[in-house]
Amino acid sequence: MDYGTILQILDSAVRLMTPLLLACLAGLYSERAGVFDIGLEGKMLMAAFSAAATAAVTGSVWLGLMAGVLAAVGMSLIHGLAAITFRGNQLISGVAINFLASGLTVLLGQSWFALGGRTPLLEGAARFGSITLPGAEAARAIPVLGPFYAEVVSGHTALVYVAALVVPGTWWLLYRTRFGLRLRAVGENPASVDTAGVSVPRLRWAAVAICGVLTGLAGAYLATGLSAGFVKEMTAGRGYIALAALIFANWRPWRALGATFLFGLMEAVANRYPELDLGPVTIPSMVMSALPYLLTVIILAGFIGRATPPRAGGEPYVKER
Amino acid sequence: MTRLPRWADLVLVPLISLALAFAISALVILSIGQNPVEALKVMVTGALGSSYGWGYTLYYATNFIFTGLAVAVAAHAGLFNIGAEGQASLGGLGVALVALSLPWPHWGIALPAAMIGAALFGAMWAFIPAILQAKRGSHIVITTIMFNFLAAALLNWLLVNVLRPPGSMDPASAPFPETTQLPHLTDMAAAVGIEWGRNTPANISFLIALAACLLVWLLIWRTPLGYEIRAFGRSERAARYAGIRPTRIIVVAMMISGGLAGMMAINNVMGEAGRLLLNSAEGAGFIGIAVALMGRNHPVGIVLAALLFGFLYQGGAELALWTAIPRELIVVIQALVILFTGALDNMVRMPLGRLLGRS
Amino acid sequence: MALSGTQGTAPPAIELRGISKAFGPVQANRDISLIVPAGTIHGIVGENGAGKSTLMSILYGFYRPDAGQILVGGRDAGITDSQSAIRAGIGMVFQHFKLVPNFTVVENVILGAEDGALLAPSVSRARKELRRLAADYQLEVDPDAVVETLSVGHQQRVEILKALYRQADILILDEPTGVLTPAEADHLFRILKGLRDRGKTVILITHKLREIMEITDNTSVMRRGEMVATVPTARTSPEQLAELMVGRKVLLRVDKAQAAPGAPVLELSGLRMVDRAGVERLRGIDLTVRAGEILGIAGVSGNGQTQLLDILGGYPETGAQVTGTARLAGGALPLTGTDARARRHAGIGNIPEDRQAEGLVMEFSAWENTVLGRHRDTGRALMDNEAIRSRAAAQMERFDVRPRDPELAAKNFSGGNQQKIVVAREIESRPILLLVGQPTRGVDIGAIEFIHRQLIELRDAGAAILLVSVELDEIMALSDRIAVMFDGRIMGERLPQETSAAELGLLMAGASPSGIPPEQGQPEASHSEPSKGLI
Amino acid sequence: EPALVFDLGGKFDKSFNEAAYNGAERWKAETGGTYKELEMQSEAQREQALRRLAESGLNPIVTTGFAFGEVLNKVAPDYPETRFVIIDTVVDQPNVQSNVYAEPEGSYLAGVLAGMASKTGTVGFIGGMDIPLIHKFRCGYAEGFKSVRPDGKVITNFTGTTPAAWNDPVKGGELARAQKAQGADVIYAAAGGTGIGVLQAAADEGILSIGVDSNQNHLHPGKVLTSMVKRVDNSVYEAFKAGEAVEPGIKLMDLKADGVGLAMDDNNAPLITPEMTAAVEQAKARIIAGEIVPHDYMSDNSCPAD
Ligand SMILES: Nc1ncnc2c1ncn2[C@@H]1O[C@H](COP(=O)(O)OP(=O)(O)OP(=O)(O)O)[C@@H](O)[C@H]1O
Ligand SMILES: Nc1ncnc2c1ncn2[C@@H]1O[C@H](COP(=O)(O)OP(=O)(O)OP(=O)(O)O)[C@@H](O)[C@H]1O
Ligand SMILES: [Mg+2]
Ligand SMILES: [Mg+2]
Repeated sequence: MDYGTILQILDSAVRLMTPLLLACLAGLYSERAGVFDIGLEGKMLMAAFSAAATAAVTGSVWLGLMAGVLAAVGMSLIHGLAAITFRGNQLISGVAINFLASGLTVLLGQSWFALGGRTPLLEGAARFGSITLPGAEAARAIPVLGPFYAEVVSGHTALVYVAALVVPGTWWLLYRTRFGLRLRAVGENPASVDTAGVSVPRLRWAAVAICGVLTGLAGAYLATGLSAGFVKEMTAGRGYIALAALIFANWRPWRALGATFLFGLMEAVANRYPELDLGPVTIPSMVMSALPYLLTVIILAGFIGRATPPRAGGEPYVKER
Repeated sequence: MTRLPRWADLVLVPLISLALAFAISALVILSIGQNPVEALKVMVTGALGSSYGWGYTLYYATNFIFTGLAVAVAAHAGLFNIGAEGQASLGGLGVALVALSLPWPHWGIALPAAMIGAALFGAMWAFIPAILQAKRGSHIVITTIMFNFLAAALLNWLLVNVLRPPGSMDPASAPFPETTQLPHLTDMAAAVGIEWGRNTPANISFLIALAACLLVWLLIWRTPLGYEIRAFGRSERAARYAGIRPTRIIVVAMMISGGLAGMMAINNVMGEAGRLLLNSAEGAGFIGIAVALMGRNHPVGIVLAALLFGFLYQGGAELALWTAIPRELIVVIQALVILFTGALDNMVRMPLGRLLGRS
Repeated sequence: MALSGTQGTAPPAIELRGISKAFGPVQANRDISLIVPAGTIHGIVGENGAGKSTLMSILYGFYRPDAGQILVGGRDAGITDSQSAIRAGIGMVFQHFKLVPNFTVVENVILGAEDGALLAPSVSRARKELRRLAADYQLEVDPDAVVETLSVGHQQRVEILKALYRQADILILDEPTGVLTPAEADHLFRILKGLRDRGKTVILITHKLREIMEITDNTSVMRRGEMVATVPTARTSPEQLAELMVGRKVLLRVDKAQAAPGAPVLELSGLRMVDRAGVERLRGIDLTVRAGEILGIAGVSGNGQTQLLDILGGYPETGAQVTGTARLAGGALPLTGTDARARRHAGIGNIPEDRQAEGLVMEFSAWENTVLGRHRDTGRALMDNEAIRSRAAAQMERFDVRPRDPELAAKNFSGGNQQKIVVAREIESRPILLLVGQPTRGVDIGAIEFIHRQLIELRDAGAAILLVSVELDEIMALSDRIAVMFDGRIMGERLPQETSAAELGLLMAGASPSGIPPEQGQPEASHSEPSKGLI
Repeated sequence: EPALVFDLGGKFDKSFNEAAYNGAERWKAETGGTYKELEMQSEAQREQALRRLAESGLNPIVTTGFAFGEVLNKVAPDYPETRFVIIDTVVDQPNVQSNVYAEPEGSYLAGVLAGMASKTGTVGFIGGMDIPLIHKFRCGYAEGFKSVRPDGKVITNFTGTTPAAWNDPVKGGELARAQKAQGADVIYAAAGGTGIGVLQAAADEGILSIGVDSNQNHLHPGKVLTSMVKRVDNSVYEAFKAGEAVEPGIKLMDLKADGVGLAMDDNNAPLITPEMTAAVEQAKARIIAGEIVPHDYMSDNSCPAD
């Protein structure tokens, strides 16, 4: 494998990582606040559809982005209502949200565009264009690092860079601010927050809303950055992989970057080498695509590392002395 | 939290939740410029207006009874089995292996063997998440989700590389021998002189599903094992005090659950398709969640809810055929039913509690 | 500000006027008025469920009262939530700590009281403040320690520090000593006295009249949601307080004949247990319980009694390592087994410490609960529910369980009646050895007498009974022999007629009978005041 | 009243199903008739769909896609009065017309054009599901390409091994980028809906692409070299036109019958030089004349151009 191929695979991995990373961080906020969210997939799907539909109609990718974020936040609202306000079962609510998105996107898409649940192809300003970072072309001359900068770092769409910034941002917010302290506390022991005179529902609502915004970005990227329009079920399990990455990352932002990059890389490698030939063994593509799920199970089983989810996760908070 | 009288909790809450789900579905239909009343008419005539419609409704209901029972048995043990879909797919594999392995002389011999194969493979697929939950504390919801994907990948690989007959382009197994074709309800009705449900896939599995309901009822409410499952599901500590071993219950309940989900395959794989197709479970495993929630984890409720979803499924297929409403409408309805009965139930329960003036 | 109970002209620290609060049909607080003078330690006593915690939670803004007014320092404090209570200078240490286990002490302390949107300034201020508070009040804790690694006593200090960091002038403590070793309790009381001496007001909820007599200036008594009396502690007695609590003269004496112990039923030797975290919870227990006698095990909770009962019951904590030998009625009893059913089969009955979490499946009906643990005894494939129902009805009749409805879910019975269902089940199985943990916790006097009588009758019928209770009076009243447990060891055995509560209290505090300090006991333990008779 | 059943991927896949749809619409516009249409959502639905259509007396029933083969084999005998038409595979039943296309012939022409348009001498092929049918496309393409660039290289990728492979534009796009990185400057996408992603990525990356089944030249004018069209529309149109009298048996749609071909229109005109046109015309003539026989991969599961 030559350097150019490696760069190309890394470049592809960065693109494929981005929706996973955004969704994973979305889940991180929600679950760190004690609201489990297996509805990432649905929110992303809904966002992808809304973003593509709006961009197709208005011709503006930015309006599309806003619509995508709004749609995902709307789905988050349903989840918040179930999980926070009515103290329902968060897992069931997540399952319902995934189905809702899966059905609604096609239903609405078919009724608006009559393209079998697809949106029209996005062109020009209706899509995110790639951004060439300053000096990318000039840097190519520098050996090793130059091409890396030009190929892997430069030339992505805006949301890729946004996602990359969300990682340190999340870390800073979580560990360096009052909001982060309270957010982490409410996921571990909501009673501690409540008795300290801070509203548990308000914190959880904030987390769920942030989760909505980030899944919105993830979905919008999928439909208007990574591809040029919405096709049904286009998330293709990425929400679940993001969930897997979240577990893999042990609910920490920097590790989320690592985990999603790993999963993005696996996808990129599988794309490039459907039958990965490792000398003595050939790994079929099914194994490659199943690997994130398999890894998650292994992590959960505690054979590598140990997943320690937020302690109050999944439990509706009921005041108790 | 205010408490409701039992009847209200068992009947009124699900009914109101269902009504809400349907009301919102009607709004969705309106919003895509269609007429909900017309849609309902198409669904009712298509699913219940003829013996043909009923044949399909019962066929789908059979699937949902199995997966609904599967989710319910796990729920009694306090376990949320989202993996019925994968377990049902693996059940299909079990059926296919049985049906293709021997020259079965008669369906009557092939059926019990296929049932064992189906249940065994489904149970096996539930076993790993169960043992990981019991021994390593891995959250069963996440592991069963992952196992759904793993099941899909495994079946993809098997169907493409192993089970696909030479020269075929479909990722599907070879057709099962004619002799393994299960008797259709049509044939059974014809045997007693009734013409009913011609060319529909409803088959003897429906009766087996009903028998499974009875057995599950006996298991849960009449056997010591069922007592243990319920005790464990409601209080793990009390169960331990009572000498009920958590590992055993988690594993046994999940394997029964997986076995039931797997048994669905005798209906769709053996009874209908006659070969193993890709994605054979068609989401029935997830519908099992809605069915169990609606049916309050009780076999009688599950049969009723399964019929409802059978109706929705068949009605939805008719909708797609005769109107401009895509079949995805039933996915939306399914989502709303799960949402309102399973996650927003307190939204119904709280005001109802005030209304009924009980605490 | 006036010191120690003297009532000056200064407004009271707290004044409650006509507070009422109902949870559904349960009237937890009914028209309660209370004055707590500033700079005093004010005790509140009352039976379980009397409404003490509810009242304090209202004061702390955690619950909203249905009616009534709260005055702090003479002014309506406008307490609507915990935030406003904190602003009014009220701090609360809950019975179950409200700490974030994986946060450090500093993080826990600043949570909710941060100085701004960024953490750094709060953290550095908190460090300084914690150093000062530690010096002022003997509240030393490592600010960077992760809370879950701290002992219970230290965690409680963190709770107090949280309140003081928020500049609380009024500190409420809800049953603070229930989880403490006597030494830790003593340290706590020194802290509380220190707080009072610096002008702070302390409200202390406790069940232990000894503590009331020892430390409080005034005491209020609650009964069934009402405030029945507030008296200066110096002018009352434990007997009077007890009478106020229950509403009638209390005579906690059990009439029982002299025991006629027979052959040993349970013989334990060298029982050790290391829990999953690697902590040794039992450090070599030797015990014998004979037929026809009650062996009482006294001790502060958390000294290994629970582990002892769980191991004997056949359901030790998962991952625990158990060693040692045991014999039951002469035959070997494998200790490592985790088969509670086999234990029952061998004739061991078990009234667990926590009836709601262990003794009953709260969602199950009463009749289903009557076979919990014995649900496989018939050995048949199907359970005979009709037979179980009718036996349950008869049992409820005999044990006076009210309401007498076998179909009612266990959660819908009151605490005392829940306990009767458990006691009935275990006693009627005619065990040769009955394990009993905290049989009367949260149970009213009438039921206590009934349950005690049942235990004596079982003893007189020849059963061996191992009784664990934190209530010293219960141990004294029921036991034929008393063993005292401390830190996973038996500190000594006494006959009830030959010992005193004072001596037992010493043993419970870890003072070794021969006067040699125990290896594990805290050094300051020995000078803890011997407990007087608890009532 | 005739009926048309679309395969997974849906009628607006801009490709195979859409071609069928266009044929039906053409018939509708010309005759003013109506027809029933249905889209598949899952594998397991096929049988119910066919039966329901047959039950309700629709005739003929046209099914698009080889995946209906097995099911049709089972269903057709139950409805002897109904005529079925299947596209892309052969079903040997007395009431079924099987339409098969000479994909190698059309693909051969595409390969010739790719060979002439390529500057790097490396071209790409992205297939949908990895099945012999798609290898037919690949093999013809490779042969045509090698006929003009004997030393050239064809990079091949498939999106998957299941029907989901027809509908994964994201992966299609990634594969196209990977092929470009390996030097490919013309990429032929025989991948249904996935091809949309391939064509998009190729346009974004500034290389050429070749569409399939339908004329996809208009998707990115000036960036799609050509499209290898299968005249599925003609099959559907003719079946509808024949109505209940549709002829059972095998119907071969090859170059001669105008069943396959390259799409040339205004959108790709700037890309096509006169030499290219000449070369393609010449190859076409020789194929029709039988002088060139592009290899049918499915005849022996191998490709001489490999
Ligand atoms: N959140 C609640 N919901 C319903 N009932 C409650 C709630 N909290 C308290 N109660 C009821 O209110 C009454 C008073 O309870 P409270 O906890 O105040 O008693 P307490 O005096 O603190 O008892 P203990 O000594 O056991 O701590 C009890 O009957 C209790 O069951
Ligand atoms: N949280 C609750 N919700 C609903 N009902 C309750 C609740 N707590 C108690 N009850 C009901 O109120 C009644 C009184 O309960 P409580 O525990 O206060 O009894 P009690 O007077 O303390 O009796 P005992 O002395 O036997 O414990 C019980 O019959 C119970 O059914
Ligand atoms: Mg209390
Ligand atoms: Mg009580």
